[in-house]
Formats: sequence, structure tokens, C-alpha cells
Amino acid sequence: MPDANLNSSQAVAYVGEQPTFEPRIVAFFCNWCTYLAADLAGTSRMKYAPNMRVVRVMCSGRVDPQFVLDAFAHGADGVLIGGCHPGDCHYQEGNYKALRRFRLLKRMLGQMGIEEARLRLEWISASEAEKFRWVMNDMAEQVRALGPLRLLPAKEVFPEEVAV
Amino acid sequence: MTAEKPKVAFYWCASCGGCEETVVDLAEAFLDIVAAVDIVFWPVALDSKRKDVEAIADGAILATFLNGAIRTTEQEEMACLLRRKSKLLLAFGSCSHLGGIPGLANLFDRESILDSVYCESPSTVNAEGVLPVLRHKANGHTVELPGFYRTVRTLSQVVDVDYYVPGCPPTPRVLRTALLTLLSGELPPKGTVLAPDHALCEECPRKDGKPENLSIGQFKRPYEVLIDEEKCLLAQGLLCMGPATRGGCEAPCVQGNMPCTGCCGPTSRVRDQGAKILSSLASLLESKEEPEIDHALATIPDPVGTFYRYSLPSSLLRQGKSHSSSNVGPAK
Amino acid sequence: MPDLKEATLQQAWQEGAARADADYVRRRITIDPITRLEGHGKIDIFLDEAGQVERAYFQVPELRGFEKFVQGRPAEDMPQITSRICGVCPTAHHMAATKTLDDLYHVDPPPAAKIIRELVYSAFIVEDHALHFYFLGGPDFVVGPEAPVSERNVLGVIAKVGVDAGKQVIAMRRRLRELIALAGGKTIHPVLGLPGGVAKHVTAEMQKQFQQVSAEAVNFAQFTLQLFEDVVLKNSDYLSLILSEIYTHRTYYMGMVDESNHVNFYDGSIRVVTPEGGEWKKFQARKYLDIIAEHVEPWTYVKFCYLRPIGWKGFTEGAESGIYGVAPLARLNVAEGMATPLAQQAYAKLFAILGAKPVHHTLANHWARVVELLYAAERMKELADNPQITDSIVRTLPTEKPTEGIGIVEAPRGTLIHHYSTDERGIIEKANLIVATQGNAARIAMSVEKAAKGLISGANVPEGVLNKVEMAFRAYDPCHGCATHSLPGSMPLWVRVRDQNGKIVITLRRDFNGNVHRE
Amino acid sequence: MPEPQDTSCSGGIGVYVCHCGTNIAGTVDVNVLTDYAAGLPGVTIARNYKYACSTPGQELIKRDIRELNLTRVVVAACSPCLHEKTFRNVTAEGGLNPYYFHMVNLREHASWVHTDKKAATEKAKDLVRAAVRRVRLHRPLERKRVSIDPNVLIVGGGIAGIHAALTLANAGKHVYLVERDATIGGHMAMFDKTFPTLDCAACILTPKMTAVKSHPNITLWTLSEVTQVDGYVGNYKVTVKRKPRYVLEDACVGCMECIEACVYKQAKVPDQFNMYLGKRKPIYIPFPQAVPQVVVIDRETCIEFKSGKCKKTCVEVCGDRKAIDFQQQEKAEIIEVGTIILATGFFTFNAKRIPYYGYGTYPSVYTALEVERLVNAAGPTGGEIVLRDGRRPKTVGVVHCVGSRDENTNRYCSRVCCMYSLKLAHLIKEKTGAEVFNFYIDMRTPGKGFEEFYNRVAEEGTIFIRGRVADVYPNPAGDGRLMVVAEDTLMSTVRRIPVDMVVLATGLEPQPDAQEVRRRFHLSCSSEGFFLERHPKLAPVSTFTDGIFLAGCCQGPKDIPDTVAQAGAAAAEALALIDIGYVEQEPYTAKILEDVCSGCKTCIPLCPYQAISFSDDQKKAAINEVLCKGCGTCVASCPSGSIEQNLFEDEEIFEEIEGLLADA
Repeated sequence: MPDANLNSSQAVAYVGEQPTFEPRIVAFFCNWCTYLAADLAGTSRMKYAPNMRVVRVMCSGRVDPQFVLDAFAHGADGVLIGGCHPGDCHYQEGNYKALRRFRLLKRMLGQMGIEEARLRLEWISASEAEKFRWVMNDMAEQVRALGPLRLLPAKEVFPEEVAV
Repeated sequence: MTAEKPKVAFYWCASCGGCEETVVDLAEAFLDIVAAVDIVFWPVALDSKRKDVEAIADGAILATFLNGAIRTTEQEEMACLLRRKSKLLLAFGSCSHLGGIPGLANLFDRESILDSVYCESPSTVNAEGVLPVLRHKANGHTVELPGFYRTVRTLSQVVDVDYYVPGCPPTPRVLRTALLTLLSGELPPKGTVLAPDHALCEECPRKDGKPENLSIGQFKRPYEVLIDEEKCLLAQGLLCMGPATRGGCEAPCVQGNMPCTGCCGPTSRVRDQGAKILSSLASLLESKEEPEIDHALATIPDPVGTFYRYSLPSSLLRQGKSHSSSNVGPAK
Repeated sequence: MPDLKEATLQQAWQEGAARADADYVRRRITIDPITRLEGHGKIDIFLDEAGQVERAYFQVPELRGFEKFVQGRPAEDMPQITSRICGVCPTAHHMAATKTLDDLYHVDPPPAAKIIRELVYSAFIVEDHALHFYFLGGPDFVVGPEAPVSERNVLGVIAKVGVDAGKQVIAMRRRLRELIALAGGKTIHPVLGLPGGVAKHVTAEMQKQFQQVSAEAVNFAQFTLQLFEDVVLKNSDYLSLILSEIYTHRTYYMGMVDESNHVNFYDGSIRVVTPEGGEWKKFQARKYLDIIAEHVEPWTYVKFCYLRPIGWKGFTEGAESGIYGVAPLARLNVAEGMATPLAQQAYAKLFAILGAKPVHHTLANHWARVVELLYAAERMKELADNPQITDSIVRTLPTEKPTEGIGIVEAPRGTLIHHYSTDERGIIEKANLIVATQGNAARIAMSVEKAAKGLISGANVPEGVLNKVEMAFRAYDPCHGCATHSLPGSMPLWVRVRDQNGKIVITLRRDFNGNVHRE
Repeated sequence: MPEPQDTSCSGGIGVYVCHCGTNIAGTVDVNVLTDYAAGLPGVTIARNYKYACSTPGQELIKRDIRELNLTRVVVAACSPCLHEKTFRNVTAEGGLNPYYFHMVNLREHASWVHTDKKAATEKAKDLVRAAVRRVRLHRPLERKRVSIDPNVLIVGGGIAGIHAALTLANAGKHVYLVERDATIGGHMAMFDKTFPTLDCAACILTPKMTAVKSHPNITLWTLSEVTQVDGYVGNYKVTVKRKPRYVLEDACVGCMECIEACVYKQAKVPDQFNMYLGKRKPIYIPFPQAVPQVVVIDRETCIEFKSGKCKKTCVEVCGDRKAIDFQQQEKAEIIEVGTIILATGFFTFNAKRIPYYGYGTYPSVYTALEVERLVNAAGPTGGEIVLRDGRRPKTVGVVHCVGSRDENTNRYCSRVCCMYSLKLAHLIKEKTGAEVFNFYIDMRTPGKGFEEFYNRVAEEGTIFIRGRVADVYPNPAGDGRLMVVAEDTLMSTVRRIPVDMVVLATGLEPQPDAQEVRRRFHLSCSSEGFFLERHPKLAPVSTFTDGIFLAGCCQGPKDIPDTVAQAGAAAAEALALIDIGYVEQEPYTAKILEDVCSGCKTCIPLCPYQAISFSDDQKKAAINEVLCKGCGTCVASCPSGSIEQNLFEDEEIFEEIEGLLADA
């Protein structure tokens, strides 16, 4: 179980000489499906990796791509968007808008060299606690394998010279 | 000192000079300005010896209009100096405001840029792979060049900026209004972009024709279609940045029958122009099935270059990941 | 500037001051710039033991890397992206890119589109040459080379030719630029260029405006030529200055000509003449790589163009050196005449007075520029009068897959070459840009050295040296924005003379008021 | 640039960490967390408490608000779905706007799901930090009141729907009862007796059915289905498709002469109500006590419909009552109701899915429901238990858990099978004296009088074999009997028992169209596919869609008493809404910033509720607050950031994100 041997959710925890990296993942869950699945996983006492931090929105349609970029810009190594299955949206079509934005955003991030697995969209219904647990663990594992998303720090260390 | 005419300076960093041309394009109004203020810096008559700039008392210049982004050590030095010398520092034009088109260089790392210019170029003969160097030593002399930073930065990422004048370049009208605002004495809150805070659609000549039920099947590239000179460009399937771009320019590109490319940046309520246009356009797609969606989106060949044409360095991510120093590999 | 009340101004001042002082406390820590601050262009002059100039370096210290970051962009965006190489001559890059797209997509624009493009381009040449003559270079002559620098600017010119004439100049330029905006959306960084045509057609009303402005432009050009002849040619000092050896380089010349070898800015083939004036080569855009090569020096970001078949022989003149010149004088040198009557007369007169052809005197560029200004104005009129211009068909839609394209125009500052290759979706894979001022880069470097050697001897450095050296540059109207696809470098106003040990023996520079200081 | 009135606070935040007994404190170090929270900028007081939701816990918060002049409250406890409302009220009672509050979900999202205490505590810190940063931006908001239309829609005319309908109707509310079949009554109407009391199903059901028919407050629509549901709590607009019965309900008196007169002299059509064990005519009444007492014509088998050349003896005999109308068309009715109760029932497991039980292969294998009809006096055999080949069974095997507690079909227990199997065992024995074997996995008899009934049946001599039946095949002896094979787990021997009749105790499943129905009503389903209740314990008949309630087996298998109880509860929930007359809606609506909206019209087509319109004089978008349901899609899509969503403003969410990552 991935969370069994974790000792911290800090960005990088040192175990002896070997640095073990624990990704920080920000999740945006819709209030009606995925957030409830998370609650159900809780009431079912399922255990999963502690890397995820949840931001609750009413609908996956509320997830502004700016939120995703802001999370990455502030040190998230991965971002997960969770919504209702197609056709199940509590607001009829919000999840389709989320899907369309996600497809384009993913492509754009790819252009900027950010790995596929760092941004994920999952349809998890209120009853799919098991799927929810799997996604939490799977994503934590995948992003852990990618290592930290080291975007260049806003300010470089100066003075810096042309490398020749 | 309030007796004398307010000192105004224009300076350029990494820019094309178009912003300077705008000053010239004030045309007759330019003479009014010369009458009203005392232009102490002017790119065609500029001495940039640090000593001279320092000779001016700190804050003795009322306003410096600095255009161009920051890419070299020298530009950063000048930005810092002028900041100190000026009461008000204005980021003038897209490059200093947002990073500008040269900011797209942030998608590539420095080394590959130098390579493509000095080595890969088919017309360049450079077998030894000579590159410009910081200090060149030749029979006893040392000739120095300014350092070339890894990324392009906006002015406000280097020094504290008071106001922004948007546009690539700002229209003479926007510049004139900005100058009047400063001289009027009713200074807006610090950090204000001296232009209207609504999106371009507000002032677009084609606004009324835009349908209320816009739904996008796929996008057209300007070269693929004959462009109707009256209809809303988005409604014609052309990717127009107008809805996500600050107005004030009076839509000259649309009047030239081409889509807005977003040079004035986002409104004050938006942190990332690219993310916002992405969000709005994607939401308006017709298709619901992933393959169809991808197919439709494939008709935007260059999302980053299109959505961040002028604003990559000021965007939330600021640059591609290619700049990352070596990552810590997977643990185990 | 209306309603400029002292009170409000004072208030602005104090508010600004208050904020600046507050911020300054915080700022000071972060902003103490590193020394080594030389401005945009700089000269380093090194003396030998004898105190004579051994080597002078002219540097362009900036780079933006357009060739790299255009990779991945859609080709049709290139006219707008590359125009940002230079805001002084955006239209040149815009047109070069647009012609490259024609070639890339194998499309031939409809007649109206060609007319509109060349009309816009000619208008641009007129206003740009006017800008240079009245704002940048001309003042040297109009106001006088010995006049204080503070007067040697457009205001000085206005003072000289009279406020009305001055206002006329400014007005003319404005109207020309309005015309460009009318057809191209924007003046600075226009948007009309598309593969196979232009974005917007010309209405009958627009044509009227164009005709009117062109007519005025022709008069304006004649007025300017007259001004030049009155002030310069009637003054023997100026003539001798033009002819003086310091400003003379015997090199090859390159420029674009039409079928009858007349100067053409928008289209034609590239002609190169030897220092003796004979045709050395005449080639089409697609052959440019056989003829032109670029050389890299480690001490500047600018690349130096030379003739590939002859090769790079260092900064030397003559038929054995691949160095060549571009821009107005070069164009007149490579051409056998001008395509319009008035310009043709002026062309003949220039060579008659300056004697041999080619003319190697750098300062003659000013004259050549005025001749070109007249041609461009006349050409404008021809195009504006062409009834086909109002045809509503201004686009040929591409049907073939894009592959590779090369486009050349004559920018005000010389031959401008764009070269792209794309994937089949028309996404740029590689781009190569050879820009006007690069054509003159080597000549400029030589001018520095020559001027320095001619004017400087050890500690004895006459103060006029700066203006004189500077005039050499102005003549080229160099645009380092183009040259490095970086910002337009300003004139080097900062000269350091070093002894053989690299120790600075003297520094000359000009302060804001144009007064020259020696340190 | 518009300056939104700045309500953000610089301090005065109170943070309350709940132990929830050991549920949170057991995994998250609440003391470390509280100290950490106390150190966060803007936090005036941070406490932890055993049960924040308890009265003393609530009082503690209210007192702090008053005595320490708190400006914002953060409670880190369980899921907001559980107690957000509670603590908002606490905040309000303390004297603050209820929305000056934010809840952190420590229990469901940290303590219950992580084993590593340090990691869980770190996570808790991040969540609290984010909440503190977010809450300071909260603005005062007001709930909107929406009036409740007193009419109620009940979907499904089984015992659940019937009971709910009568309860509401008796309370003076008008009810639309919509039933898909030609009669109400549902499954219960098919039963003979009901366990454990063995009173006759018909006797207790039919009075309620007729009461429905005659009740002035009930509009009964049979052969009808809901096709569309628009609107929101208090104001639903529902479209009902009413299929033709080809007999006019008001004209027909239920004399059934037409059935007699039908050109078909014999009943030839397999009768669905009798599980196809009996036959009916093309014109028929489902069963004698059907409600409404109105015949129905089956156009599939009616000659007039097939050929158009029927003598129409039925029309003749009906005479001037003119009740029969072959031209009757399907029609759609649109009704407006304030609340909806779903009582769409269940579907019996299709025994063919377990081939080795031989249902559909061996004629003497029956499903429990078929046997219900066989033992029923009104059934196809008049209550006689005869096999398809006419024999009377001497030995009967009852197989429990068919389609229940089975990895390959349904994992869940259907709850009623054990009891009805016992009931059938009893009835069969009673009627035939046959020897009955019940094969069971576990005997589940939780309920009033259930265990007693089990004992009684056992005493009657029914033989119970503890073991899942592995196979059913023809007796090799060739006596036409079936061999039932099961491992007797008590004797740990494999038993092979030849029987004349096999009864499969089929389980209960969701209706085949449950998915479409739930989408139509914007509901969720549990993993088994039954409609999902809002909370398994605290809101068992509510759903996540306000104003829609559940009753009976559509929510999960249950017996009649539970169904009736739940129906009553659903009715009570609806009544509660109707009687107060309004609901308070969360104010999460979106609003246009008129002065900066550029009128780009991007948002207009994106709203699923057509709440956004374009004002032609203003040249800007406008949002109808009543129609807006607060999904926030338009907010995320506005390219110039000119739409805000209450409590989910961009800046609030940015603060939350950056708060989560602040120490990254």
C-alpha cells in the first residue's frame, strides 16, 4: 500500500542518504460526485496515499484552467480534477465543459514540456469509493515517479553568464 | 523643483523600437508634449553611462516610460537605475508589461537559442562553433558583452512598477491618455494598467453581429478561408483573442480584417490571459466525445503561441519546463 | 497638452515623490546595478605601443533569438511575429514574411493584392526614409555637422526650414502612416499579409485617399530633394565631407532590381556588383544561400554578412574581400536607373555629380535615400491610380501543402531575407533570417575602425571625433534591432581609448545635453 | 477598475479543531494542529474540542465570537456535507454572517483514510492553512427563499407510492400518482400472503388501492411515464407521457362485458400479471381488483389493430357507453409540482443468468414470483399447485440466494428472500403436503416475528439444508424428477436430493431503466444501481437533489413494513417542505459585473438553465438569479473575468490553492 511507508507529505523527505520525494497533488472535486466519493472512502475507512489536497467546487465546470496553472506555479507536482460521469452532471453539462478545457489544457501543458501524468481528469461517482482510492494511489505513484515539477524559479540567481 | 517642467524619460530594453515609434506617431501632439514636459532620455540621444544616470537625483524624473522586456544583465541594470531615478516607472508596451512576443523564447532554453542563431542557421559559416562570449580576450584586449539570461522577464519581475501602458505597440491615443493621466495629478491606484478594464469585444466594430448561441465546431486558420469583413471573427471560426484581451486599442487588427492576437493582455480580473481564452473557447466547443473534442481542438495548431503570443513571461507558469535544472529522479 | 495646471502637476509630483521615497527605501537593497554598463552600442578602441589605433570594436550587445522561438508557430503568423524584430521597419519584415508565405504555399496573389502590398510598402519606404532624413540623419546636414548636438534633431530641422514646413513634414509622415493603417490595420506591426494575398480589399473611398496622399507624397519628396540640394550640394564643405576618404569603402554592393535593372523594393531579382561596378551576380531569392553567408565574431551578438563564393577575409575592402554593402547607395549602385521619371533624373544627377559609379562614399547614402524617397512616392501614385486596386478579389486560397519558402524585399536599410521550412500543417520547423543591417555590419565595423584610425592618435583625440564617427553610422541608418533581431541599437556615443595594456587612456562621451566630455 | 467592496478581514479568525472522539484525534495530532493554526496570520484563537458539533462545542464557538470579537470562523471536523449547515448556524447565532465560515474536512479526508499519523497531521495543517487564508476573503451572503408548490408528484404505484400518496392526500395535499402499468398495486398485488403474519396481501392492499382511486386529492395516471423534469425544488415542471389504453377511463364502468364479447372466445395471450402461467384476451383487466377498474386493449394482439377488420364485438356490447376508442392517442401532460417522491420499485433477478439452476430449461424449475401466483387463489391455477406437466409436486426444493450474495451476479443480500422462501415453504406444504427442502447459505430472519416464523416453518417439517445449491439436473433415474445438488456445510457432505419442483428465491435488482430514470431526476445511484439516498443514516429518504425523495425498493431491497415506513417518511419530508411554504437556497449564484462585462456573449450558450441573457440596451450579459443554480461554469469560462460566483470567487479559490501549497 503506497501510503504505508510514507513518513511525511513534505515535498522531499530524506531517508538516510536516499532522498525520497513525496509529490504534492492538488485536487478539484465537484460537490456532488467525486467529493462524495471521497467522503464515502472516508466513511468506509479505506486507506490511500496522503498526497492529495482537495479544493471543493460545486461542479467540475467551475474549475478555471487558471486554478490548475496557479497550483502548478505554487509548487503542486500534480493536479487532479474530479467530476461526475458524462451524463451524470448535477448541473447537466458542466463536466463536458471541464472535459473540453482539460483536453486543450493538457495539450498546452505538453507544449510547455509538462508531463501528461501531472494533470488528470477522472470521473468518479458518489458511489465509487473504491475507484477513488485507486486513483489517489495511482496518481501519487505516477507523479512520484516523475519527480518534482521544477519550474524555473521566478527569479534567477544573478549574475548569470552566457554559458560557453 | 516643482517650478521646472516635469522630467519624462523613454527607454528601451529588449524591444523592437515600435513603442518609440508610437511616441513619434503622437505627431503634432508630440510637439504639445515636448512643450509640456522635459524629455531627459530619448533613445536616439541617450548616454547610458551608469555615472551619468546616477548623477541625476533619485526620483528626479517624474515618469520613465520603459519599453522592452529584460533579457540581459545590462537591461536589468538600466531598469534598476531608472527605477531609482524615477518617481513613477511605467512598463510601456507589451514587452515590458507582459514579456511580449520575444517572451515566446521562454519555451526554449538559452543554449538552443544560441545554437540555432550562431550554429544551425544555414547561411551561417561557423565550423568552430564560435559564440559571443561575456569576455573576449584577443591579443591583450578584453572586450565584454552583457550577459544573456536564461529567460525573458517582464519589467515588474525585475523592479517595482507603478503603471502599465498596454499594447504592441500602445496606440498613440493610449499613450497620450496615459501621459494626461499622470499630468492630471489624479493618479490611479498603483499597479493600474492605464487603459479601459473591459475586454476588446466592448469596442469591437463587429460586436453587434456576434451570435448569442455561439458554438464552435472547429477552428479555421486565417489562410484557409476568405474572411468576411463584417462578421464576428469567432463566429467565422477564426481564433480571436478579443474576448480575453483588454480593450482601449479600438480593435485596429479587426479593422484590418484579422483577429485580435491579444497584445494588450488580460483585464485586471484575470491572472492568466491564455488560461482564460482557453477556458472560454474550449467550453464553447460542440462535441462531447473525447475523440471529437480532440479533433476539433487539433484545429488550434499552436495553443501556447496563440494564447500567450504576448504574455508568456507574465503568465502563471512563465516558461516551459525545459528550463528546469536536473530533476531529482524517482525515489528508489 | 491641454489643462496642464501647475497645481495638479505639483500634486502629481508630490504624490509621486512620496511613493517613490517610500518604495526607494525597500528598493535600494535589490537594485544596485553591476558596473559594465555601456549602452546599446559601444566602441572599444585599442592602441598599440606607438599610441596608434590598433583595433576598434563596434559591438551590438543584444539578442532575442527569433529563429528559435518561431519554431512551432503557424507559418501564417510569421508576418506578424517577425515584424516585432523591428518596430522601425515592421512593414519590411511583414512583407518579407508575407512573400515567404506565398512561396511556402506556392500561391500567386491576385493583381489587386499585389498592388495593395506594394502600395503599402512604398508608403512605408517614403515615411521611413523621411523619418531618417528629418529625425535621424538629415539633421547632420540640414542643421550642420558642427552645430551642437542638442540642436541636431527634428526640432533643429524645423527651426531651420521653418515651423510650417516642419509641421508639414510631421503631417506628411502622419498621413502616410495613417494610410498604412487604413490598408493594414496597424501602422506599427500591420496585419494585412496572408499567403496568396491581403486580408482586406480596398474600397473606392480608400482609393481616393490613397491617390490624394500619394500626390502629396510626390510633392513632399520633391520638396525634400530640393531641401537636400539647397543645403548640401550648394555647400562645398558638405560635399568634401561626403567625398572624404574616412567615409569611403570600396566593397561589393547588393540590391534588388526589376527586369530592366531598375531599383525595386518589393519584388525582383538580387543583383550584386563588384567594387568596380560590373555585375558580379544576379540571382533569384531561392538561390540566396549560394551567394550569402554570415560570419560570427565572439565579441558581438551581430552576425556579419559576406559573399559566400568569395569568402570571409576579415574586415577588409576590395574585390578579394567578400564584404558587401546594402541600403540606398548600394541599391543605386547595383541598379541601372529608376523606374519613375523624376527619380530617374535625380538618380542621373547623383552619379553625375559624384562622378564614378559605383559610389563608395558612405555619406552619399543620405542623397541616395532622398532619391529613393522620390521614387517610392512616384511609385505610390502609379499604384494608387491603378483601377485594379479596388478589385474585391484579394486572396488566392492555398491548395498545396506547404514545404519551404524564401522571401526577399528591399528594406530601407538593405536586402532583407526570410526563409522558413514547415511541416505539412504549415508549422514552422526552421527559420533563417538575414536582415538588412547585417549586410552593412562589416562595413560599419570598418567605418568605426577607419574613423578611429583617421581621427585618433594616442592621447590626442579631437572632440569632433564623436560627431564624425557618429555620422558614419547615421549614414547607414543602422538598425541593430534588425541586425540582431534584437532591439534597434542606438548610436555608439561612448568611446573608450585603451593603451596596449588595455588601460583606458581616454574616454569620450556625450551627456544628455549633447555636450562632449573627455575623461 | 471596479473596486469590489472589501470585506476581507486582517484578523479575528477563530479555528476550531474537532477530535470527533478518536475519529480525528486518533490519527491527526489535534494539539500540534491547534498550535499550528494558532500561529497562522490572522488567527486570534485556535482551540480543539472533543465534539465541536455538541451543544457545549457550539456554545464555545458562539462565546468566542462574542467575547473575542471574531470576524471569521473555521471548523476543522467532518465533511461539510454533514455539518456545514450546523456550523453556519452557529456562526450566525454568534452574531456573524453565516458565510463568514469555512469548514475543513479532517475526518473523511484525512484521519479515516490515512494510517501515517505524521502525514495525516501534515495534510491537516495544509487544509487548515488553506481554509484560514480563504475564509478571510469571505463576503456576507444571504440565502434566497424559494416558494414551494404544494402539489406532489409520486412516481410508481406500488405499495410505497400508494402509501405515500394516501398520506399526503389525507393531509390535504394534491398528489399526482404516475404508474407505468395499467393498474397500481405493484409487486405486492401479485403476492398471495405476506410474511410473517400470513395475512392475505390482497386483503390489506386492495382497500388502499381503491382509496387512491376515490381520493379527491389524488390524480391517478396509469399507463403513464415521466419523460422530463425541469426546474428545481419547490418549482418542478414535469412532463408525463400518457399511453393510450384505448378505453376511456371515465366512460368504462368495469363491467367487463367487452372481455366476454371479444371475438377471441378463448383467452390466448400469455398473462404477464400471472407471470405468463395463465392466459388472457387482447382486451382484459390485469386482475380482478385492478385499480382503476378499467379494461385495457393490448394493441399487439387485438385483431382490430392488426388487421383493422375486426367485427368489434366489444364496441357493440359496450353500446352507448362508448367507452372503447381505437383512435385514442398517446399524449403528454405537463404538471407543476414542488416535490417529488420516487417509488419506482425493483426488478426480480432473471434466473436464466444462472444456467446451472436450469430455469427455462427444466419446466419444473419456477421462480418465487411464479409460485406466488400458483399459490394465489386468484392465480392461473386457482390456487392449485400443479406443475407445468400437470403433476402435483411431492417433493419441492427451495433454493435461497438466487442472484444474491453471489460474486457472479449481485454481492448484496436481497433481505426478503429468506423470509418469503419460508413463507412459500409453508404455503406449499400447507396446500400439497409435499416434502420441502430449503437450501440456504445463512438464514436471515431479522425482524418482528421473523425468527418465530422460521421456527414455526421448521416445526412444520420443512427440511433446511445449509449449503448453496451447486447444480440442478434431471434425475438419472429417469423418473422426470430433478436432482438438486448442494454441499451440506453442517454435515460437510454433498447432498443430492431428487425433487418434483424447484423454487428459485430470486433476489431484488434495480429496475432495468433505473439509470435513465435517475438521470431524468438528476439523482445518483449506489454501486448496486439503486437510487442513492443523501445520507445512509441521517437522510435515508432524501436525495442530493432538493425536493426529491425516495420510498421503497428503488432505494434498496426491503420488505413491505419497511417500505411502508419509508413511504411515510418520504411523505413527511415532502409535507415538511410544503407546510413551511419555502426553502432557503444556498446563495452560490453567479453575478455579472455589469460595468466591466464586454458583452462578448461567451457565457450565454454555456448556461444549462438559460439563466443568462443578453440585454440589448446594455449590450451586456445578465443573470437571472432565480434560474441560476450556481454551478459556476460561466464564471470559469468568462474570458475577461467579469462573472463572480458567491463563496467561490476566483480570489477565494486562489487563496485556498496557494494556502494548500504555502509551505511547498
